[in-house]
Amino acid sequence: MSSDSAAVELANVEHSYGDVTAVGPVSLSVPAGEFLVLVGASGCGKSTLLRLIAGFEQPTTGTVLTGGRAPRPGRGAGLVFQQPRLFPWKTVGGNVALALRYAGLPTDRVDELLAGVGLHDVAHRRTWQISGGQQQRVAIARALAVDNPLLLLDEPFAALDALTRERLQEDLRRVSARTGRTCVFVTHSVDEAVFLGSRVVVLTARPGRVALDLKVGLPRDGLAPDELRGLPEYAALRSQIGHAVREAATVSEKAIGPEGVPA
Amino acid sequence: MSSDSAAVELANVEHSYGDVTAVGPVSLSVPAGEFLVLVGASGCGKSTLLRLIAGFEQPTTGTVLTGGRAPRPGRGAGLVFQQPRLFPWKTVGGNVALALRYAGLPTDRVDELLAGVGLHDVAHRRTWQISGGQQQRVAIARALAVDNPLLLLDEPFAALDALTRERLQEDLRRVSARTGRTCVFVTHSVDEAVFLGSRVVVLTARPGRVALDLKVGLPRDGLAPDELRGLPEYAALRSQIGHAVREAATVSEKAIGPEGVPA
Amino acid sequence: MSIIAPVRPTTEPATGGARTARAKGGRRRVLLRVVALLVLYALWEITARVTRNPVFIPGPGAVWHQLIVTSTTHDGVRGYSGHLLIEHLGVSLRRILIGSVIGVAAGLVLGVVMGTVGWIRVVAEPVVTFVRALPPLAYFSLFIIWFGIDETPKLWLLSIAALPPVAVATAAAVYSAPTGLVEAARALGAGRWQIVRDVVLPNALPEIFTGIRLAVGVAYSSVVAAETINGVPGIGGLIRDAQRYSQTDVVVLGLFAIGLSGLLIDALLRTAETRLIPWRGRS
Amino acid sequence: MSIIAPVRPTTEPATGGARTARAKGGRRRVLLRVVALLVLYALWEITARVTRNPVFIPGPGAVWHQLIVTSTTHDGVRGYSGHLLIEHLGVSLRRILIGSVIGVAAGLVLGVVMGTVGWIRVVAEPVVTFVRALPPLAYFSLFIIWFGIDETPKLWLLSIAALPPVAVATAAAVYSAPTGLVEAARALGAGRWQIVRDVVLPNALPEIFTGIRLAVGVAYSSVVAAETINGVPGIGGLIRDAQRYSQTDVVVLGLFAIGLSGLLIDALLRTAETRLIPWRGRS
Amino acid sequence: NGAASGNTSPDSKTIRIAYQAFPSGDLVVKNQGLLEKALPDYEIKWTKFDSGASINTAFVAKSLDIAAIGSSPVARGLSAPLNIPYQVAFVLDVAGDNEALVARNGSGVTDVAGLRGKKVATPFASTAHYSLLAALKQAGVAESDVTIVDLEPQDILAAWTRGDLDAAYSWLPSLDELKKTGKVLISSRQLATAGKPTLDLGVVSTAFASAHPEAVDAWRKVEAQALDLIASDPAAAAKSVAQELNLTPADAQNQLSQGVFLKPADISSDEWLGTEAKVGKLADNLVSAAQFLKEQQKIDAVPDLTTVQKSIYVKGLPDVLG
Ligand SMILES: Nc1ncnc2c1ncn2[C@@H]1O[C@H](COP(=O)(O)OP(=O)(O)OP(=O)(O)O)[C@@H](O)[C@H]1O
Ligand SMILES: Nc1ncnc2c1ncn2[C@@H]1O[C@H](COP(=O)(O)OP(=O)(O)OP(=O)(O)O)[C@@H](O)[C@H]1O
Ligand SMILES: [Mg+2]
Ligand SMILES: [Mg+2]
Repeated sequence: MSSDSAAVELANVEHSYGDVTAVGPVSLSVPAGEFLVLVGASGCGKSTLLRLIAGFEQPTTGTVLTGGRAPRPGRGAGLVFQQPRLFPWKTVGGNVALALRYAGLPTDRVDELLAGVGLHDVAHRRTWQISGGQQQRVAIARALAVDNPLLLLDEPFAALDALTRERLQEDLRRVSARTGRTCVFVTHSVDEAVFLGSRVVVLTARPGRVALDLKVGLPRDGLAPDELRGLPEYAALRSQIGHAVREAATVSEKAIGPEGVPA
Repeated sequence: MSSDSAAVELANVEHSYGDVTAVGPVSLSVPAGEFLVLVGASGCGKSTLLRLIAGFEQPTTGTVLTGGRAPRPGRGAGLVFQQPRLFPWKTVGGNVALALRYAGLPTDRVDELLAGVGLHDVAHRRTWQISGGQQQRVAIARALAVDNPLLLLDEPFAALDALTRERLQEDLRRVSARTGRTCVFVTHSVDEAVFLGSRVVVLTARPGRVALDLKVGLPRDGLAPDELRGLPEYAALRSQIGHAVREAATVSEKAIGPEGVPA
Repeated sequence: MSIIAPVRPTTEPATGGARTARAKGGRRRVLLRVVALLVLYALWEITARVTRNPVFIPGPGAVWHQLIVTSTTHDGVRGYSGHLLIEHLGVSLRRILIGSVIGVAAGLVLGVVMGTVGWIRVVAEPVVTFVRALPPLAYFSLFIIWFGIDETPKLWLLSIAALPPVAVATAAAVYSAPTGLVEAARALGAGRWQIVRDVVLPNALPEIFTGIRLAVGVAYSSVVAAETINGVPGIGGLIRDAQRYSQTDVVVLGLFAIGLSGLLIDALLRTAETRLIPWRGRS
Repeated sequence: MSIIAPVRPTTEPATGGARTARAKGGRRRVLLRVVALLVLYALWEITARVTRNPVFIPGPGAVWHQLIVTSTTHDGVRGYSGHLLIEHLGVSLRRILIGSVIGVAAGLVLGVVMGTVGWIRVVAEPVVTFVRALPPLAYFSLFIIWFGIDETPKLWLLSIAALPPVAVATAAAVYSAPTGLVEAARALGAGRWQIVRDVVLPNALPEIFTGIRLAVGVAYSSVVAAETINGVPGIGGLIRDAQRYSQTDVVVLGLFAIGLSGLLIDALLRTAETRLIPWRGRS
Repeated sequence: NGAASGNTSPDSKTIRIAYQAFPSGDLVVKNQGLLEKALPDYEIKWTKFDSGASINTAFVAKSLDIAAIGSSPVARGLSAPLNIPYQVAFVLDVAGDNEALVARNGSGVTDVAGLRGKKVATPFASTAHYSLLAALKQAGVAESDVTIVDLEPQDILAAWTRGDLDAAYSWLPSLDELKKTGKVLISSRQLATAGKPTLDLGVVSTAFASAHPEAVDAWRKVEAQALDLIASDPAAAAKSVAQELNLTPADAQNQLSQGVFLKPADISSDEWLGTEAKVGKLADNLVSAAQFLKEQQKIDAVPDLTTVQKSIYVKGLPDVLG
């Protein structure tokens, strides 16, 4: 499974918080340019996995590599946390500008970046003067401000309405395809997983292990989103993954070997 | 539209934050026992509307009444905020116990309440030692700890996986049907809206006004969730509401009269 | 709402109703303060009359008279000890100001460094705790020996008095920087000092301001100690002189000068605080 | 991680690696402190030798000698001024303790009330600011008139010195209670005092602790001022006496006694703080 | 600043003088600018101190050249460990009725011996403290039989009014207040007669005296001039003192009248400084004060008489004051 050029490489990674094992041994190799979607029950360890890849947690056992090296926060990976985590002492625009400043980029693209997530006329507002979904979008704009080769997104669209969500999904898919970025994307929406992912990994309940690892071989080029969703393979994948998620969530810790879901 | 026995009564309610009008004039009457679902674009004013009903905001114009009186926070309404808002100085169990204590109830039901939202063995944990979805569920358990005649829920299931979400949806629907509580429920999921709501209100983009007000007349009794979702009326309602949401989100402020979406 | 969550002028732009409410609140505030002042004044006047011993409790009239005497040139004598009251106050304020600025700046640096750099905290924390327990009156004579009798020892004393509140408050606030936001900054690629500048310090700002307000207060209340030696002109020297001759009315006048100017400075600091920290209560 | 987000023992249970790291950290800490102590000691010894003026800087030997002299009965004289060093210290610690407890308690109440009840804040805040700017040395004579020359005026002085840090820090923290959590409590049906108890106070706890630590420090550093009057036995009285006779070695000894016991109390407070506030940095 | 540098080079034309707020010729000199007139080339810096201890400290810090200071602190300054290099060059005044031991009416104390078991207050380390202990010794009362409380004069007044004290050894102006409700048991004038005088002295740093002898002469002359003025025109002297002490001239004159101000010529008598040929009894007085401090364990060792005699600046006496 492993490859030297992998953007993200997890080898037998396990992570425990004290005596709570959050992520069971997981081995995953994400080639550069892949759009990996992680799906799994609430509390199964998705965020922990993302934090491991971002370098915020050290694996209890096993090794994590990004771009062949031990991950360090802020080096080569953009991260959207599950919570917006905006700085209240900065305006909305100031939050985005900060990301640009850290990357040494000019800060005049703030409005453009905010417009990219559907936000207009809020750059001067305080972070508590915008709605929950708007905060989430500011966090996305902040993480996307800089072109990192790796993007880690933890349920970024959870607080968005269907329309906005679809637009941003489409944007994200287009951008990542065009620039060849690697994405690791956590979601609870099976539809989103199929629509976005070039590969979908379903995790078991805590401690999260790989229950299903599926390449999504949908023909994407030139298809409008609605056309894509209309494909029969699309529906098939949806139901397959949906099924796997339900299965995996109920799999008990014991019943599952290190290799994945039993046949 | 108004009735004396309405659990929630909004008459020409408008709310502005400074010069930002968040909620356009809205008039709504929610009879006791109704399960009202609010749907609308991100930033259209759903949370503001809920806060008005909860009594945390005063309408700039118009009046809000719950149970015939001006709403006061903590009096007769359970509220799930969009963010979990757990008290970090209390354990998970302590957060739930607090709700019971304020209501003068014995605090031995904490474990039961947590189990009701699918949480086991976390009562002793600190609030930052559980996952995002788990935090959200603690907030739900806290709000449901006391039997209030009115329940206000702001995207309570947004951070949950499909399985957990469906279970809690089912529980909520059953509980509210059995006890005859009034619910106002905000969601971005059209499916959730149709599944839960006895009435679905679609709001326009900011300032939020009523774009569609639809009674959901699905035959619920005795149907399993999957059966319900299999009904042809279900699919029809889904697509009707989905359509309305897309429409409403793009309706410009000017094009809409105080009476709702133009024919 | 009025009780627990007070009106925050800068954060929530007013609705029509709220605006009048605030104007009313302002008027009510002034009224309350005026009433409180009058009550205090009456209490004072009554106590003074009942005690009838101007050495113990001089009446308002006597203090007022001294205000005039010490602010003018009478019988060829300028004010008190050759300086007008305002000059005494000015000299002391200058000392307090310089001492506070030095103390606050040093405390800030020390607090940030102690809060962020592990080994410095380990070494410096006990030293700071040790020093802030020491009574200025005890080590002031050492200052005299080291720095002479002019401005230097006074400024040292005031600086050292002003340092601990800022250092301790800053270090505590910096040490408990919000993990979530620090992580967010790191994820954006912030370096160590960028994190300090953009997350840790802004987050600590409310506590730092509390520290500064306390520091200025401590500097104020140390001014008499600082001016025990060669303290004239200076309001502390004036008070001590007056004390020695039981001129209680002058002492009380000096106390008023100190207290009122202290009030003024604190009001300035609070205004700055409200301006600089619109996110108070929002993090 | 070690720099910005220090290890938090109670919040993140250790993994195998972290545990040894912490033990190492503990040893490193002790080592650092010992090295720092040795460096300070060497500096002192060298300065003392270079200066060669025991009035300027008494050497460690002289201070050590005084420790023995003041802790024993020599030539029929018990310690210093008829009391052993430990007795002087004990009497003063008792005063500091009582004064701090009263001051902290009063400051806490005042701070909470000022932070929550609007009209009390409007009236009390200027009074507190006024009072905390006043130099104790200036108004101490009034205390004698009111409370005599025994324990009472000393305890009053120490209490008044200890009050402002707690009151100001508490009021500031209470005033900036997190809107989100206050609303959450209100939504659950909490009454006014339940909100104070369950949200406002826990949230203010870190700042209150900072205030308490500062308050104890201020009480400490006021002990000489408090013991200017009838201060023997008492470590402040001892220092004053020694000062007037230029017995610098005794002064330094007294300073050590104060500083070291202050360190000890602060360490206790910090331990309590870590225990009581596991959520530091998490709100 | 000048703390460490000292002021010893002959071409440095600055004199740093410490004065205290007790009524004396020193204040007249300062108020009327006598020294400034006598030494127009010099820059003269007057600094007010409120205790002999802090003046000693300032001398240690090399921040002073000339000071007005009580005999008790001088005894300390001349003894180990301080060994301050200064010399006594003038007697400003001798404590008279302006320092006294007063028993509060109602305390039942009528003489010094009656103080046994009573509470007596005095500012520690002051001349009054010295006088109190001398008075007790004279009356055969052991120090341990009396509760001696350390209070500043203004605080004595406060505690007195409350009735917390039975007696107090204090000085003007609070002494006047005490006398109103009390009885004088003994005054410093009586103790002086009995051989235990307390004085206010003028001291000059040795370095300054050797570098600027002419300035010291000028200073002694103007101090003598002030003493003459106090004797010849008390009202004029009182006016100056009043301005310095923020008092009314009447108050100042009353206070001046209670002190003992020597005639300039007497200062060089054997009773006080003496002459170049024979140092006066002041040296013995200082030694006995040091002995007393040694008994109190406040100093390490008593300097011997010859050392103290060397610390009496008699250069040019008696002619300078003549
Ligand atoms: N304090 C405030 N000051 C100014 N504008 C505000 C404030 N709070 C909210 N708004 C604005 O009011 C509008 C409605 O906000 P609200 O939180 O009700 O949206 P929402 O429908 O809940 O959105 P979401 O689905 O993203 O949570 C938004 O456009 C928001 O930017
Ligand atoms: N600090 C901690 N201490 C102990 N247990 C923790 C801690 N943080 C997380 N956990 C536990 O580890 C498991 C994985 O958490 P994680 O946040 O990775 O879940 P998740 O898959 O992101 O869930 P969600 O979908 O709800 O966000 C959860 O069961 C959680 O309770
Ligand atoms: Mg998560
Ligand atoms: Mg919302």
